[in-house]
Amino acid sequence: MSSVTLYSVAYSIAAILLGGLAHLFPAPVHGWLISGDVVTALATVIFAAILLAASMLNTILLIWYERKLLGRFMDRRGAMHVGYAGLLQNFADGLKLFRKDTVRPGQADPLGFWLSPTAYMVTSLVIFGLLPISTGWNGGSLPLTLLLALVIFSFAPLFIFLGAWASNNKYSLIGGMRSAAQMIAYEVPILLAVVAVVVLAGSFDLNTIVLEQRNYWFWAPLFLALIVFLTGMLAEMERIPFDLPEAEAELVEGWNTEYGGMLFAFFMLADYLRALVGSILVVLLFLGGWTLPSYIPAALTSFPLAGIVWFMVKTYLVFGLFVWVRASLPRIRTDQLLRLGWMRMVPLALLSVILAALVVLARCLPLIGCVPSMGG
Amino acid sequence: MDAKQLSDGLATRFPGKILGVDPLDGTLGRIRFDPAVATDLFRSLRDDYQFTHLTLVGATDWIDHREVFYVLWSDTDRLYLVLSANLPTDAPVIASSVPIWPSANAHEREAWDLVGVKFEGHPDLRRIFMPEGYAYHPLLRSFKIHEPEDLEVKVRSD
Amino acid sequence: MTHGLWNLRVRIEGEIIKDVEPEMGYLHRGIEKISEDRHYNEIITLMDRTCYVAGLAWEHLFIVAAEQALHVTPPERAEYIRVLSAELQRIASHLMWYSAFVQDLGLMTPFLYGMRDRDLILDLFQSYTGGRLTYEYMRVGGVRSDLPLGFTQRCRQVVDWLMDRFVEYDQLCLSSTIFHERCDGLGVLLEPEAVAYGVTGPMLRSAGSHRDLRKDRPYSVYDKLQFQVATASTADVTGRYLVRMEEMRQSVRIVRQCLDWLDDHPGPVMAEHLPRWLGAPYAPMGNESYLLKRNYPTGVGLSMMEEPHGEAGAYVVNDGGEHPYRVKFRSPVLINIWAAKRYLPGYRVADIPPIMGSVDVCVGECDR
Amino acid sequence: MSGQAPEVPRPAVRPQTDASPAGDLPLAVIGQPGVPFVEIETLRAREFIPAAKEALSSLLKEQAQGKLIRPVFNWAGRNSLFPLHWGLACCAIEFAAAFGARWDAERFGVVPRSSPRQCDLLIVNGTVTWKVAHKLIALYEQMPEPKWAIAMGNCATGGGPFRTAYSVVPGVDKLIPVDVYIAGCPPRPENMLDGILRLEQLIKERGE
Repeated sequence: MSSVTLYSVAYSIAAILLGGLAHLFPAPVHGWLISGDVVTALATVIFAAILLAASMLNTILLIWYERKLLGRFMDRRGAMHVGYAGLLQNFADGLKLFRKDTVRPGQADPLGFWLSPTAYMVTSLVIFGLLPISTGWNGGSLPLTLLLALVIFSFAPLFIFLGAWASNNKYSLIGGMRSAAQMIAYEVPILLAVVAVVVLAGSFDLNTIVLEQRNYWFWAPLFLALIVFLTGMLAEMERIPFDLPEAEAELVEGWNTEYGGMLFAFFMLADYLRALVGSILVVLLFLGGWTLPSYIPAALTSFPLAGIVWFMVKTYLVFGLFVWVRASLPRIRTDQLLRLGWMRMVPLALLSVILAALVVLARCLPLIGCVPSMGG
Repeated sequence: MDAKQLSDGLATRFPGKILGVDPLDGTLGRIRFDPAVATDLFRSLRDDYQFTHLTLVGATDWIDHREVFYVLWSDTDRLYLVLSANLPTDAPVIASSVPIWPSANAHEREAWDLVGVKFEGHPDLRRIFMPEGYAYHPLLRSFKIHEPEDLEVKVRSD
Repeated sequence: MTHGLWNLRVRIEGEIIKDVEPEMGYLHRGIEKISEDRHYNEIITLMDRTCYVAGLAWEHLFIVAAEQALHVTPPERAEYIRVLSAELQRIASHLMWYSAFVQDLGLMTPFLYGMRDRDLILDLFQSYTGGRLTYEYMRVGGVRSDLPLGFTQRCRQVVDWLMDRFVEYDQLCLSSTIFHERCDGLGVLLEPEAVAYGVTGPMLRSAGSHRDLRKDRPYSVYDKLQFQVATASTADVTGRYLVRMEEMRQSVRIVRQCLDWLDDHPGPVMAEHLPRWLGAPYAPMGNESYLLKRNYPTGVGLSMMEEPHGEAGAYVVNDGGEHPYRVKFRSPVLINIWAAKRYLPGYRVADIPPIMGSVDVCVGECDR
Repeated sequence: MSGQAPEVPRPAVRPQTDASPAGDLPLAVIGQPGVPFVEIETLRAREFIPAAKEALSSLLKEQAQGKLIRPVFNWAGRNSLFPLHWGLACCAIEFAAAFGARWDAERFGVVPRSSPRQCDLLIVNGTVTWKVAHKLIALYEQMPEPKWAIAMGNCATGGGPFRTAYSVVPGVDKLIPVDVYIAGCPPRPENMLDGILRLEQLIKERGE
């Protein structure tokens, strides 16, 4: 399965479709249809559609997983009656929100009101498209995938603030400002934690980072960075204990108070998509991606699509950790959150960068023997 | 301290203004006083007799007059004391006790809202339960409650 | 949740609260007015709805005032059952408070744990009153019916289970750093101010005061029971949490003593010499003319009690008719909210939920 | 079969068909480095098109009769009712208990939301006073269509024990249209869940 990539599958499908379609047309059109450019274009569209379907399916599954898990933490069962074990519950929710009216308040700014949920959704989808779930998941590997993903990840406060401002509601505005302050504050420690990983792996390419972890996963030397990254991701996802932009007790629903119907569904889906992306990043950067330690029997790692399966298992476990945190911690206050971010997380992240540098140095010490690094 | 002692003490301070003492189970008794001396009496009770805690202010409409009653608590003696004053129906006005016991604020607003007793010197004597602009004082005996008939609702949304 | 409908107008500068103005009355149902039109025993129906998280405590409050106004003495067993009910109700009310309070802090799981354990107490109530929230159990002169068979056994099991759960609650809250970050030093109301503003109940006791009417002025049979007054010295949100938690443990202690007494002392639960219109279960022989007596001696009843939210009071004027002439209640919640003018300014907007959550607002009794 | 040598085993995309490929049509052979070769047996396109047309027109006809998409949305709408998270009086406590561990209304997809924009269902759980009446109407009007209302408990249904009081609305149906009334003072959590399930049944029958 090494060289069957997702893109090649998409390409095959495009070729089948176009090949079939081409017979209906006379020669010049026929020839144009089966030419490389058209097939490549269609293959790209199909590739994107597969990614979209995968991301949406995973997001909805993630919501279901959270609801069931949260229910178990709370001594109850969560969604049960729609579909088997409530599996269809979130599809019902989505369809219902799709059908509902979308009310724009009279004083709200139309452009910002419509644009921000859409842009929030689209940017979150783009990040998912960038991440390698397994070998050959995405078409090619850019040299700076990680950086690009994080850059797009940090667009979110902009759109949230835009949407909050445009909906012309005081609770939305306060929620939006809190959200922007929180996300911007926690981007610094996240980036520093990522720097530690990059120093160790010697590359910004996620594929290379995963390959570098074939001997040992990075959580062991970079435990500090992992903690910083997890905390920062919690803040970026706005989940308890950092969900104060949506603090129900004081701010109704926070920045999406005025959003209903499909726009609300967009916000909701994008939130969980970001949670998925966050969990995937944790797995990629610290937990060895789709690789497994060598003492795992080969039968468990060599079946078809084993990489994707193990990757998703790890991702859902990481997300389960987030759910566990959500079930057991109260939310903290804005000033405490910012103090935690700047005074604790940033120094810890810097420390972890230094640790990573020391590890690299130790690898190159002549006493131990210089282990050449693959990346860089 | 018993009721006799207290009322004698008060009577010497406010001659002719203490109108009587009734026994009341579980309390020191009920002292009736002349509303003219309300502020001085309250201050004296708080400062000289350590009734630091005003528990309750309420009013009753007795058709020919309205009665205001106060329930006080003495933290040192662990005792309740009930004060009551009769006000004429046409001018139900008494001095406010808020300057002496801040806790009277909400109680007095409630008494104004429901029974229509005016407290002079209250910092913010508005209705508390009924909406502003409501025309009646519902706990007056002249205000009758009845089974609602079919009503047509017109709600102004603002 | 229990906070219900009330409005807090806050004037802020940045995130700092400058002034607050509580606005009430959204649930004003005219209970005092309706009571003037009702029979004494019919008012009990309204009492359950006045404070819907502490129905039996308010029934007890009104019944004691009414008995005083009507000159009726209940049998001792009924008093014990009332105290037992009031203490179980205190636990249930505090559990409801706990659920709502932790939800304000953003803790989701303990909310469900609190509701789950509260349901066990409501099951106990259901077994002898038939209702979950609204019981209509107490009567002038006693209680409606005796406890069912095997009740004391079940009740002991439930309180044993609850004692274990209290430990779990403390672990979920007190061992969390974030909980202390959110609660310590907030909403401080020192004892002299609290007294001046009329604040009572756990809020006053969290400021170091030992004032508890069950000790200071024992009503019913509280003078025969052993318990301690829970206090704290911090006068803040954490202090109120600690006081309520300790009160639940003390209530369990009282419940156990009541159960022991009730096991050993069977007897009637209604006063015997009651006129029929007060719901006497049977007529004393040779006393039929007594039953027809409509004009009861007039009187005034005042009862003040330590209700779960604070000191509640009932002032009942009996002018000789079947209906009380005037019923006036003191709601501790109204005054405790009112004092927000004193204890809220100076803190941040995000501190409002924990501080107001620690007050234990029940709008039903506040607005009546 | 093309002349270029495949580098990897072919993916199984060959349609299983007995009929030989139409001789007059060339096989589509497309290749690109790095992408495995595929060879395609053509669909019998000229037979496919009329069938597709017929299927499409029948689908459109069904859709016009409201048989196709609408039941799906109806199913979705009735299985995901988000009530507004607001409490009025006693019934609000039982409303909260219904979301507790023992009854767990989330089993039926009922999740309370705080903002009326995201709700489908207004559960009036308690006594409505005249002071709060216009706020109730405003909340109901802020909810986007389609929306439903449940009057929970006797107070919301007809004033309950406070019917004679001067400040109480004798029945919330004087203010907003109500779909389901739940009796009880307060209704037990089971009754509330029953009311919601009945509303689901109602939505199914009305075909909204």
